[in-house]
Amino acid sequence: MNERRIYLDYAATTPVDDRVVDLMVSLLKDRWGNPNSLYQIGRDAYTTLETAREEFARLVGAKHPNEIIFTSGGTESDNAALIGITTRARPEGGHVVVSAFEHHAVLDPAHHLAKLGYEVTYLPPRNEGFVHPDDLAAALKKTTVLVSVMHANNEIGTVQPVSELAAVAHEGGALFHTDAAQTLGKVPLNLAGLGVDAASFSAHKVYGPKGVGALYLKRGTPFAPQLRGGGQEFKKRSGTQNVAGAAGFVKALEIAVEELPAETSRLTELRDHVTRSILTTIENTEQSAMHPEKLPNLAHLIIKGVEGEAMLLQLDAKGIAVSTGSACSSGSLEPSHVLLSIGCPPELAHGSLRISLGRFTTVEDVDYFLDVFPPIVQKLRAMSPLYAKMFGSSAG
Amino acid sequence: MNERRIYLDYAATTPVDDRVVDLMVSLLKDRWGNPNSLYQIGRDAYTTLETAREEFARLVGAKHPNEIIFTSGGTESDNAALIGITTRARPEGGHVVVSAFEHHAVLDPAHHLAKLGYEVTYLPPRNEGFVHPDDLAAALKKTTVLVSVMHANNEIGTVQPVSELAAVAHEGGALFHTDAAQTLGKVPLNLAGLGVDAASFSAHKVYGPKGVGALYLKRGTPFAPQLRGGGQEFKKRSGTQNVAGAAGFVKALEIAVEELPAETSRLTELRDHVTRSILTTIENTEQSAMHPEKLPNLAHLIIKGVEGEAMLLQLDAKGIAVSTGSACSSGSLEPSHVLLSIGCPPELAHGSLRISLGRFTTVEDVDYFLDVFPPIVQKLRAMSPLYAKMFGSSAG
Amino acid sequence: MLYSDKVMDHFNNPRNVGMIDDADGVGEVGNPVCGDVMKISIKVADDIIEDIRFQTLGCGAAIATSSVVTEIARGMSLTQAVSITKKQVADELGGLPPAKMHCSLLATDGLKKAVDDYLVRNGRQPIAAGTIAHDDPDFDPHAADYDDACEIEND
Amino acid sequence: MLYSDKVMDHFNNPRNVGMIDDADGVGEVGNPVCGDVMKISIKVADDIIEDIRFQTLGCGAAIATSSVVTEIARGMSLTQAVSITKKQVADELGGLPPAKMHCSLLATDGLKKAVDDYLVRNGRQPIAAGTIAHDDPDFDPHAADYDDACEIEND
Ligand SMILES: Cc1ncc(COP(=O)(O)O)c(C=O)c1O
Ligand SMILES: Cc1ncc(COP(=O)(O)O)c(C=O)c1O
Repeated sequence: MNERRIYLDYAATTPVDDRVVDLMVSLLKDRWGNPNSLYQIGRDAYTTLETAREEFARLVGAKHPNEIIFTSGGTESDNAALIGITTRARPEGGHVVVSAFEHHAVLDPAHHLAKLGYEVTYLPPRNEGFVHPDDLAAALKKTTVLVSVMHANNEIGTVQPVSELAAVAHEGGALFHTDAAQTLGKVPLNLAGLGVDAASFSAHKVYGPKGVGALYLKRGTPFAPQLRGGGQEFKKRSGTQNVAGAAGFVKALEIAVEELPAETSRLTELRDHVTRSILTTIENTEQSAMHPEKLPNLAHLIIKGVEGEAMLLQLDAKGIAVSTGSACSSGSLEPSHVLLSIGCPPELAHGSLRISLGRFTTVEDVDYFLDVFPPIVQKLRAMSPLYAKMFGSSAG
Repeated sequence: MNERRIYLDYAATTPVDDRVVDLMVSLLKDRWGNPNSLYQIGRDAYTTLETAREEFARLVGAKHPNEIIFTSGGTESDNAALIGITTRARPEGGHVVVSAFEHHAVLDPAHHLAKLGYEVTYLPPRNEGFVHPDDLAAALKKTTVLVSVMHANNEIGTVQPVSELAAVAHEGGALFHTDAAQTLGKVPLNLAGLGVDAASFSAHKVYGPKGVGALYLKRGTPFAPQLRGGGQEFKKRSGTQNVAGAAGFVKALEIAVEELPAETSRLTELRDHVTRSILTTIENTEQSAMHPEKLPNLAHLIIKGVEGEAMLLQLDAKGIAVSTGSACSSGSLEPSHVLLSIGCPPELAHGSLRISLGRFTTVEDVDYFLDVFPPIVQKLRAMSPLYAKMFGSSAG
Repeated sequence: MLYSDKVMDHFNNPRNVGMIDDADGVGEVGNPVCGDVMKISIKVADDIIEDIRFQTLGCGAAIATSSVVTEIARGMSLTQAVSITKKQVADELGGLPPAKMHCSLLATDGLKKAVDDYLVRNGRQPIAAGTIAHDDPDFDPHAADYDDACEIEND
Repeated sequence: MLYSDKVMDHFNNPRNVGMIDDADGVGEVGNPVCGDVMKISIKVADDIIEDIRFQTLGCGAAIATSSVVTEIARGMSLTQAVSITKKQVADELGGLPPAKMHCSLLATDGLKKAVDDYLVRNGRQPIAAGTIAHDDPDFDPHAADYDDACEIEND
C-alpha cells in the first residue's frame, strides 16, 4: 500500500479546516438550542446563527443579512433559485436561459421547469469556455424570466463575465442567478457590485462542512420557497437550521477571504507549473479551455487516447486523488456535458483530467504527481487498441 | 442572572450527545472526502456513509439499506414524501389525506399540492388526540393517492395507530407516509412491520446534529426527487452527502435504541410526576389529550387564563426551558393548530404548556420546575384582566 | 426572535400593574381568542393623566408594551396620550420583533379607549373615536403589515 | 461506487495484455466516442482457445472485465467461449457496480467477435452472430438496465 496521500481534487470537495472543526465542536456542545425557541438556550443559538448570517452577508457583499438564506448545500440553493424564482415571477409560464455547461444542480431543475411547461434555452458557451454577453443578448426573449450562468465552471475552471451577463439579462427584463459554488473564497466577490439577483454557495468547497450552503436572494427578488413548513429562514426556507454548520461555513469563508490574496498567487503559480509540465512532458495533451479568466487553483487537460477513470485509478494506486470531470458526475457514463458544450469531441472528453489545488497542496505534492503521471499515461496508451493508430505515434 | 439551566424542551431539539460529537469530529477530520469520488479518500467517505445507511436500515427495520435516503432534516423528508410520492404516483391529479394536526412540514406541502390541483382532506383527529382508522376509511376516495399521518404528534405527544391506518390506506389503494420525527429513538420502530410506504426522520430530535434527516422509501414506492442534480442518493435526492452528519445521526440513533427500554420507564415516571403535580397543585389546569398511547417523555397541559409565551419567559427567567406549542411555530401568533384540531378552544390553546423530558433530565430538575412554576402562574393570573371573571376564583 | 433588554425588563418588572378602584376612565381591548386582552384605568385631573394602571393577559410584548405605555402616558395631557403611536412605543422599548408590532397597537388602543371613556363619562366628545384599530370589526391585528421580511409570501 | 478487490487487482495487473501477432481471430468492439474500445485476439487449435490477448481503452471495469474474460476463456472450446455471460464475468470479479455492468458485455462481445472472425476466416458458419449486442445499431450500452436502484427514474 502506498502511504503517501496527495489530494488534488479540491474542486470536488475540501478537507474541513481545523479551525472550522473546532468552532463546530464548540457549537455542537454549547449552542445546540433550537434558534426558533424563545428561551435563553434558543436565543443563544439564534444569536450565533444571526451573527453568522451578518458576517456572511458582509463577506459576500450582500446589502442585508436577510438576503442570505442558509440551505443544505449548493444543490438545494441552485434548485431553489431556479424553481423558486421562475415559478414565482411568472407562474403563467415563460422562458428560462441557462448556460449549457451549468452544474447538474442547475440543469436538472431547468429540465424540470421544461416539464412544467417553461421554455428553456441551454445557451452554448464559446469554445474558449465562457458565455459571451452577446450570445446571451441574442437568446433573450420578451418572456425570459430568469437567466442562470455559473460564476466559474466547476470542471474547466473558467470564470464567466457575470457582471456583464447580469446587465444584459436585466436590460432584457430578466432576473439573473449565478451558481458561485466554485468562486466563493477563491475570487473576490461583491454580490451587490456584480448586480446579480440570486447566487448559490456551498460550504464544502471552502473548507467548511458538507450539507451546508447558502442562497443569496437580493431584496425584492420574487421567490417561492421550495422547502415548506415552519418557515424558519424568513419564510423562504423551512427546517430547523443547522446552526453549527452555518457558523462553520461562515468561519471557513472568513479564513478563505483572509487568505485569498496570498493563496491566489501561490496557487496560480503551482497550477501553471502543473499545466506547463504536462503539456511539455506528455505528447498529445492540450488545455481544454483557453478563456484567460480562470480559477487560480484548477488545471484542466485533455490527455488524448486515454480514458479518464483509468488514469484516475492508476493515480489513486499511487496515492494521488484527481478528477476526470466533475466528481458529482462520476458514476455517469456520458462524456462530460461541459466539455461537449465547448466543442470538445467525445473521444477526447473521455480523456479529460482535472487537477485542482488548495490550501494544503505543496510544491512537493505537485512534483510527486508530475513524476508519477507520465508513466501512467504511457502504460495506458500502450494498452489501448487505438492509440498508435489514431495519434500517429507510439504510446508515450 | 440565574445560573441554573434546566432544559425541558427535548421535543423541540436535543443536545448533541458527546459520543455523537466525538464521532463527528473524527469524521470531519478524517472522512471529509466526497463519497462520490472514486479514489481512496472518496471511497473511505463512501464506506462510512454506506455503513451508516446499513445500520440505520437495520435499526428502523427497513428491508434494504437503499430504502434509506439521507436528507437535510425532517422538513425536507416530509416535503419530499408528500410532493415526491403524490406527483409521481398520480401526475394527473388525485386526492391526498393528511391529518389536521400534522407538523407544518407536512401541512404546507399539502397546501402546495392543493395549489397544484390535488384535492386535499385535512382529517380531524378525535378529541382524545388520535386519528381513528374508521375516520380515515371514511375519508378515502377512489382517487386517494397518499395518506400521511404522523407517528406521534410533536405537540401533545399522542402516538397514532399507524399500523392500522396504513392498512386502511392500503385497502383503499392509497400509499401511506408517516412523519416519525418524534418517535424515533423513543418508541420501538419496525418500518417493515408497520407497513408504511414512507417515513420521515430528523436527527436533532434524537441527540444528533441539526440539518440531518432521513427519508424511508419502501422499495417500489413511486417517487419523484425534489432536489435535482447529481443524483447522489440513489437518484432520489441530489447534493453532496453530509457524511459526518449522517454517521452522527446513526450513532445517535444507536445510542437511543440501546437506551430505549430503560429510558422509557425512567421518563414515563418523571413525566407522570410532572403531570400529576401540576394538575393537583395548580387549579384550572388540565391535560390536553386523553389518548392513552403517548410519548414517554412529554407532558402537555392547559393552564387556563394564562398566555403561553408569558409563562415561557417567566420560566426562562428562572433558567427553565419549556415550550408552548411546537417550537417551530413560535413567532406565529395563531393558537396552535394541533390544539384546535382536538377541539381545544383558542382561548385555552393560548395557555398550553409542553414539558418534554430527555436523557439529561433529572428528578432534581423536575422538582425545581415544579417548585418554581405555581407562583409564576399565580403572578400572571393576578395580572390578567380576565382571570377572576372567567374562571370564577382568585388567581392561583 | 429576540426581545430587547428593555422589553424583558418591562416584562419581568412591569410598572403600574393593577386597577385603579375609583378610575375616571377605563379601556379594555383585545380578545382572549386572540390570546391578548388589556385593560387600562386612568385617573384624570385638569385633562392630565395623574395615575394609570394596567392589567394584561398576553405575551411578553403585550405585557411590556402595556407597561411602557403607562409610563409614557403618566403626566401627559389627554390629547397627547391619544396620539402616542405604536412606533413610539416600540422605539421606547428599543424595538420589537416584527411579528410583535401589533402588541404596541393593543396598548395604545387600550389607552385611547380609557381616555374616551373618561370624556364620554364627563359628557364630552370622544377624541380618539374612529382611530381605534380594535374597534374596526374587520381589523385583524395578526394580519397587519408587521413583517417587513414578508414582502414575499410563503406559498 | 466501489470496485471489488478483484476488479482492482485485474485493473492494476491486467492478465494477457497485448496482441497476438499471428492471431487466428480478432474481435474489436466499442467506440471511442463512448470511451471504451476493446480488441481481443485469439489463437485456436482444435476449436480450443490456446492463447488469448486483449487491448482495451476504457475505464477500470472495462480493463478488468477484459482481463478476466481472457482468463476465463483460455483453454475453453469455441462454443463454451461464446456462451460466457456478463453475469459470469461479473461474478468472477466479485461483482461490478451497477453502472458498470455494461462493461462485462463489452468484453464478452469482443470475445464472440474474435471467435466468429476465426470461424469465418476458416470458411465456417459464425456461431455468435446475432447475439452480439454491440452489432445491433440500436444498442446503447449506457441505457442498459444496469441500475437496479433505478426502477424509479429521476425526472
Ligand atoms: C458549480 C457547482 N454547483 C453546485 C454544486 C453542488 O453543491 P453541493 O455539493 O453542496 O450540493 C457543486 C459541487 O458539487 C458545484 O461545483
Ligand atoms: C413531527 C415533526 N416533523 C417534522 C419536524 C421538522 O424537522 P426538522 O426540524 O429536522 O426540519 C419536526 C421538528 O421540528 C417535528 O417535530
